[in-house]
Amino acid sequence: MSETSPSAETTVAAFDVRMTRFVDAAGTVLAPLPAFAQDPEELRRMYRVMVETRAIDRKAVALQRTGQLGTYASCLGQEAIGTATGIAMHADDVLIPAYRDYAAQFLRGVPAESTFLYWAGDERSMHFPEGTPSRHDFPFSVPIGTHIPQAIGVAYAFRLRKQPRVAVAACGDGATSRGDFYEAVSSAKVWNLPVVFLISNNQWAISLPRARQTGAQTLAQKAIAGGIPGEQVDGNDVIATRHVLERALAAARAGEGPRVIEAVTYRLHDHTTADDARRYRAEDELEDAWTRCPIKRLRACMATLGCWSVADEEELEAQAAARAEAVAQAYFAVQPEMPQAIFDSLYATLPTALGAQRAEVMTAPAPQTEH
Amino acid sequence: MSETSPSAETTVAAFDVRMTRFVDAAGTVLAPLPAFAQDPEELRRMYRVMVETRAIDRKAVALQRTGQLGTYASCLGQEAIGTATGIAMHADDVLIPAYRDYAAQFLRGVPAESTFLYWAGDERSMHFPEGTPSRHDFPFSVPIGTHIPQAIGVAYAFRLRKQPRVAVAACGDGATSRGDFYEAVSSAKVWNLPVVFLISNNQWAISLPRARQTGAQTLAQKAIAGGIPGEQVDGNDVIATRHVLERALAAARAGEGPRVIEAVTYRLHDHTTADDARRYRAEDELEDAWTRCPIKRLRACMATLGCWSVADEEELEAQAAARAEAVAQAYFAVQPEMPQAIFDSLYATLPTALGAQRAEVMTAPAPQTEH
Amino acid sequence: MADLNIIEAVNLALKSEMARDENVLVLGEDIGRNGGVFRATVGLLDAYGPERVIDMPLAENLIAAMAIGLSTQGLRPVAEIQFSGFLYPCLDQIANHAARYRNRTRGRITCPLVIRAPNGGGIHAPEHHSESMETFFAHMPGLRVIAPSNPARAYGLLLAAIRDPDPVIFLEPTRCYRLFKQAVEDSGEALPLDTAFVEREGTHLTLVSWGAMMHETRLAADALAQEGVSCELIDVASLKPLDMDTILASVTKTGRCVIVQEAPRAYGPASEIAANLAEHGLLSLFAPVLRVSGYDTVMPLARLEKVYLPDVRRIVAEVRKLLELAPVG
Amino acid sequence: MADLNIIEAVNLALKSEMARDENVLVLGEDIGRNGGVFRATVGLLDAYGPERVIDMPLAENLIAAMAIGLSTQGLRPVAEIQFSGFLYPCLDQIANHAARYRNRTRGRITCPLVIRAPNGGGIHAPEHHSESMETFFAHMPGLRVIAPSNPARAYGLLLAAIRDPDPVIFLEPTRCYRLFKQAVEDSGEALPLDTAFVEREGTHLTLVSWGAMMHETRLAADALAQEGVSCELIDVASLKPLDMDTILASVTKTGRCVIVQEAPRAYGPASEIAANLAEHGLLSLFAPVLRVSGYDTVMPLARLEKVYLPDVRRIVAEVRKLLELAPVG
Ligand SMILES: Cc1ncc(C[n+]2csc(CCOP(=O)(O)OP(=O)(O)O)c2C)c(N)n1
Ligand SMILES: Cc1ncc(C[n+]2csc(CCOP(=O)(O)OP(=O)(O)O)c2C)c(N)n1
Ligand SMILES: [Mg+2]
Ligand SMILES: [Mg+2]
Repeated sequence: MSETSPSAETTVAAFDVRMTRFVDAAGTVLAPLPAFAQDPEELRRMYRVMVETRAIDRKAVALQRTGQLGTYASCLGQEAIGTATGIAMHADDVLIPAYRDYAAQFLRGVPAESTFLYWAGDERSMHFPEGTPSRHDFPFSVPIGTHIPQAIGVAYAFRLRKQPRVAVAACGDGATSRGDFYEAVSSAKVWNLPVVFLISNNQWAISLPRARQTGAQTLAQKAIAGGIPGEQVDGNDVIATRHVLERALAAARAGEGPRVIEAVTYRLHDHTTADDARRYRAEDELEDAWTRCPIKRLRACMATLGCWSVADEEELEAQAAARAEAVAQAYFAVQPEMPQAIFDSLYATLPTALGAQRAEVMTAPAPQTEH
Repeated sequence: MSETSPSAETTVAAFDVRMTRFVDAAGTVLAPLPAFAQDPEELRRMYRVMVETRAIDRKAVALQRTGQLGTYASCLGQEAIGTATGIAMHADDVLIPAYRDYAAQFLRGVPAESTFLYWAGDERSMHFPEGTPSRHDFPFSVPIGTHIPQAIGVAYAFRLRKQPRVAVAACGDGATSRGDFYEAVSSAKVWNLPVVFLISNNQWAISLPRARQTGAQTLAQKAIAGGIPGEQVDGNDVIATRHVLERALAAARAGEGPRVIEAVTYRLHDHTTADDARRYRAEDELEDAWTRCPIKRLRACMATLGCWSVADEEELEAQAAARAEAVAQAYFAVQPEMPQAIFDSLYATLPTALGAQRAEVMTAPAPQTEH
Repeated sequence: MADLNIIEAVNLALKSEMARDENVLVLGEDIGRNGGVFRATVGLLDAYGPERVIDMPLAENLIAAMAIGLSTQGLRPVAEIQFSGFLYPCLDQIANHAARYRNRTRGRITCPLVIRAPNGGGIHAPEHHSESMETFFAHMPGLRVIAPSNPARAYGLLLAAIRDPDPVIFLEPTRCYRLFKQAVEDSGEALPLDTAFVEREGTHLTLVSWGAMMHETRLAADALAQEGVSCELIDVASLKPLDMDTILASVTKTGRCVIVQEAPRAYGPASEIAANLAEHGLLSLFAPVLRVSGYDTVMPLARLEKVYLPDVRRIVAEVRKLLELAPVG
Repeated sequence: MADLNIIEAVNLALKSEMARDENVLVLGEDIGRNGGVFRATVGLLDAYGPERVIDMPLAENLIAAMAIGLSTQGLRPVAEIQFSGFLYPCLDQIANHAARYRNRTRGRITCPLVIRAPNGGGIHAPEHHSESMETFFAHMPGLRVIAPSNPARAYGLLLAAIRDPDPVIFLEPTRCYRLFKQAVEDSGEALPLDTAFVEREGTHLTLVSWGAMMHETRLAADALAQEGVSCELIDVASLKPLDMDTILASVTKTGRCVIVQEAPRAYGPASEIAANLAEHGLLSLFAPVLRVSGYDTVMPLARLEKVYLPDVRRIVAEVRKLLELAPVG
C-alpha cells in the first residue's frame, strides 16, 4: 500500500459532542447555575417530584412482589430525567415516552394509579384524563423504539399548522440500536422539525451493557448521522438535564430544528420485576452507581445551599409515603372492565361482521379481576 | 433562559470526515499517486474495464429500448466505483452488491450475459459460475438496503473462523436512510467485524435529491453513529476510489474493524429505463455532471501521463463494442427454463405437499420466452 | 364523467379529497415532482404544494410511522408504498401501532390513515415488485383491507378509505392500472366499505375474486357463458371486514363456489372464504369449494411469472372440474 | 431420560445440537449470561463461549439479517426473538431474503437458519408479548413453520429444524413452557418435519390443533370423553408444509372436524385447514367445519386476555354445537 500524500485528503466536516453538568455526585456546584436553579423553590419542587416518584415506584414494586400487580419496570435512579422532562415541556407539547418516564407523565397529569393499572394489564390506563397536558401524549410503546419515528409525523403536523409545539420522543440506550431511532434522526432535519430525541442511557438494556449495544463512544453522536446536534448531559443532575432540555425545546420551538440529548444515568433496579440483574451485573457496579443517585445529589446540593433541612426531609418522606399509599388505594378501587370492552374501541364503529363475536363474549362467564 | 457558564460544558468526543481525490475533473494529478497508479499498465487496465462496462451498459439500454430486455438500471457515470471495488477485493472476499456495481461483478467473474438475463427476469442469472470469485457473492438486492445487515452475519462468520476475508456491502445514497443500513453500521464495531460499507452517492434516489434524503451534510458521517471511521472519496476518480478501498480492505483484513466509504459520484442516466429523469432533474445539472465523468477523467489523466493514445482509444472502442455485441448474443442464446423450475429450487427437497402443484404446472402450456 | 383507468381514478380520488379536506395529505417515495412511479399522484404537488405532498426518504418503516404520527394529530395521511414487496418493513408499525392505538387508549388516540400500494404481478416488473400482500394485513385485527378491481370502485373506495376514522390498507391491482377504462364521475361519493359487490348474477356457480384477479375471473365467466355455464360473479372488494353475507347468499343459491386469488395458495385469503363456506354454507354446497390461486412458490421473475399467475385457462379448467363433480341441472 | 418441561426440552435440543455440530450457534437478545428471558439458552454461554452464543443489540431486523448472513456461510444460526410481537421487524428479512435465496440463486445460496420465538398469550405478559404469529410465516413460500406442543416434540422438532437445509420458523407455546413435564431422552433423534401427529384415536370427531392450544384441546377431549364423545386428536405440529393427508384421513373416518387456534379468527391458520377440508373432504363431512379461535380483536392486556383465549369451555361448547347439528351414531 502506498503512502498518501497529505494533499490528496482534505477535511470536509467536523463534529463534536459536549457534556453538561452543573452539580457533581457529591452535590457540589461546579458552575454558575441556570436562572431557574437559583430559585430555591424550584429546587425544592424538583426534589419533591423526584422523591414522590420514587415512593410511588417503590410501592409498585411492592405490589408486584405481593402478587397485586403485573410485571413492572422501575424508574429507580432515573427520576431526574422524567422530572426535568415534565417541567421543561409546555402543556401542549407532545410526550412520546419510554416506560420509565413516569415522573414526566405525572407532571403532565397522568394519575399514578393509571400507571399501576397499565402494568396490571388494563387498557383504560392509557386513556389519560381530559383537560391535562397528558391528553396530547402517547402511551408507552413496549416494542422498543418503534414510537420514535412516529414523532416525525407529530412534529410535521406542528410545522404544517405553524404551531409552536414540540414533540419529545424518549427512549433508552437499547432503543438507539434500532432502525426506528435512526430513521427518525436521519430524516428530522429534512423538514427541520420541532422534535427532541431524549435518550435515557441507563447503561443497560436488560442484560446487555451499553458498550455491547453499539460501537459508538457516546449515544449523543448518533445525532451526527442525521446532521443534527447531539449532546450529553448528566442525567443524574436534574438541574443540568432540565437546562439542556429547556434549551433544546426552546430551539425547536423557535424553528431551529431537531436535537438529540443523551442523558447519562443508571438503572438502579432490575430491568423489571421479572428480571434478576444479579445474574449478569456485578454488585460493585451497582454500589458505585448508587453514589451518583440523583435524589441524594440534589439533597446534598440543597443542603449546601441552605434550602433544605432534616425537618423538610422528614415531612416530605411522610407526604410521599401517604401519596403512594393513596395511589395504591385508588388503583385497587378500579372496577374491572366488561369482556366486550375488547371490541368496543377496536374501530370507531364495530363492523357488522364482528357483531357475532362480540355477542359471544357477552354471554361468556364474567372475568375475574386479576393482578 | 440562562446563559451557560463554559465550565458546565465539556467536549467529550470529536470527529471529522475527510475526502480523498488524486485526479481532478480535468484529469490533472493533484497529489502524488499511490503506487499502483504509478504503473501505466494498471491505469490502462482500469480504463479498459470502465470503457467495456459502459459499452455493455449501453447495449443493455439499447436492448431494453427495443423490447429485448426488461427494466434495466444503468451504471452510466458510476463505472469507476465498480471497477475500483472489483480490483480492490480479494478473490475470496464477499461482495454484497447494489445493482449498479456491474463492473465489480464482471471483474469477479459474473458473465455480463447473466446481468442481461437478470433484468430479463430469469433466476438462473444469479447462479454465478463455479470457480470464480463471484461464487461467494450475493446477488443484487432489490429491496433497497436490506442486504446491508446481512453483511454483519457474513463478516461474523469470517471472524469466527479466523479467515482473512472481508465483506463489502455496497449501496446507494438512498439506502443510507434505512434502518437496515444503520443497524449494520451501529453494530459492526461491537464485534470489530471485517466489513466495508461502500456508498455510491450518485446524488439521486430516483427523483429524490441527496439533500432531501437526510439532514446529514455527508453520508460518510453516518459512520460516526456506529463509532467507526467514515470517509468520502471522489467516486469519479478511480485511482482515489481504489486507493481508499484497498486501504479499508487491508485494515479490515488486519483486524482493524469496519469502515464506511462514501464515493461521491453522479447518476448520468435515468434511474432505470422505466424512468424519465427530465421530469424532475434540471438539464444543466446533468450537463455539469458530465464534466466530471470518470472515464473522460482517467483518459485525460493518462493522456497527460503519456500512456494513452488516440490509437489505443480507437482499438479499445472497437473491442468494447465487439464484447458488448458478444454479450448480447450470449444472452439471446439462453434457452428458457421449464415451468417447473419455479418449484425446483424452492427447498432442498420439495415437500410432498407441493408435489401436486408442481405436477399441475408441468401439464400446463409451455411458457414463451419474453423479454 | 370521464373515461378513466384505475390509476387515473386513484389520482382523481386523491385530488378530489385533498380539495375537499385540507387535512388530507399524501406521502411516499417519488410522489412529488415525479408524480409517483405509477403516476398516481401526478399533479398533486402543483395543486397542493410540498407541505401536503411529501416526498419521503427511502424508508418504508418511516413512511408508515410518520403516517401514524400525522394521523394521531387529526391529519388524514395517504401514504404510498411504491411496490408491494416493500410493504414488509411497514408491518411492524401497522400491526403494533396503527391497528392498535384506538383500542389501547380506549378511543383517545386514533389513526385515520390510508396506506396505498400496488399489489400483485403480471407487469414483468423486477424482483419483489409483484407480491400479493392481502393476507398479512387481513389477519391483523383493527385494520380495514380494501382491494378494488375497477376504476369506479378504486375511486369510490379510496374516498371511503380516506374518510374512514380507522387505518385502511388499500391494495391496488398493479396489472390492471392501465388495462381498461370506465366512466367515473367525480361525484365525491364514497362507496360503502365492508361490502362485496355482486357484479353479475348467475345460477350455476359463484365465482369470487377481488383486485387484479377480478379481471381474469370476469373473462372466465364470459368464456363459461359461451359454454352455457351461468356464473354469479362477486367482487369481494373489502377483504377485511369480509362481507360473507353476500357470498353466502350467492352460494346458497348456486351451491357451487370457486374462489380466485393471485396470492400463494397456503394460508391465502381464499382460504378464509372457503373456511366460512365450510362452516356456514356446508348444507348448500353441491360440490367442493375450489380455490384457483398462485402456487406456493416465491413469485417468479418476469420470464416465468405467467406460470405462477392464475389466468382464464386455469379458472375455466377448475370450473369444468367442479361441474364434472357436480353437474348442473 | 429426564422429565422436562418445554423450555428445558428446547434448552436440551440446543445444547445437544451445539455439541454435535460446531456450525450451530445461537443469537438473540439477553441469551448469553442471562440465559434468555425464558431461560431457553441457560448454560450455553458457559459451554460454548461468546463466539457461538451471541448477545445481540436491540434490533430484531438485524438479528434476522445477521442470521441470514451467517447461514449463507454454512453456519447454522438459531436466532431467538424474545417475544412474539417482536417478530414483525423480522418479516421483511424473512420474506424477502431468507425464504428466497435458494430459489433466486437457483440453489447457490441457501439459508439453513432457525428463528425461534415464544408464541401466544396466557401468561399475563405486558403488551405485544402475546401475539400468535403463525399466519404471517405460513403464508410465505420457501419457509417451514413448526409449532410444537409438548416437550418431546419441542426437542425432536427443534433438532430437525436446525438440521434442515432451509429456513425454519419455530414458534414455541409460551404458556406451556413450564406447564407440564414429559420424559425426554437426549437421543439426538430428530422428529420428521411436514408431519402431523395423531395423538389420540377416536371415532366421533376430529379435533385439530397445535402449539399451546393443543393443551386446551387435549383437556377438552378428556372432558368430552367423559360425556361419551370419542375425539381423534391431531397435533398439526408442522403448519408449513401442512400435512393434510393425516387430517383428511381422520376426517374421512369421523366426518366431523373442529379446529382450535389461538390466533385471531379471520385469515388464521385454521382457515387453511378448513379450506382444504371444503375442497378435499367435503363428501366425508357430516357437519360444518368449526373453528374455535381467538377473536378478531387486538390481543387484550392481561386483565381481559382470558376473554380472548380459547379454552376448554369454548372448545367443548363448539363440539356440542357440532354434535347437535350432526348427532353421532
Ligand atoms: C422490539 C422489542 N424487542 C425486545 C423487547 C424486550 N425488551 C424490553 S425492554 C428491553 C431493553 C430495553 O433497553 P433500553 O432501551 O436501554 O431501555 P431500558 O429498559 O434500559 O430503560 C428489551 C430487550 C421489546 N420490548 N421490544
Ligand atoms: C425497499 C425499497 N423501497 C423502494 C424501492 C424502489 N426503488 C428502487 S431504486 C430506488 C432508489 C434507490 O436510490 P439509491 O439507494 O440512491 O440507489 P441508486 O438507484 O441511486 O443507485 C427506489 C426508491 C426499492 N427497490 N426498495
Ligand atoms: Mg437502558
Ligand atoms: Mg442514488
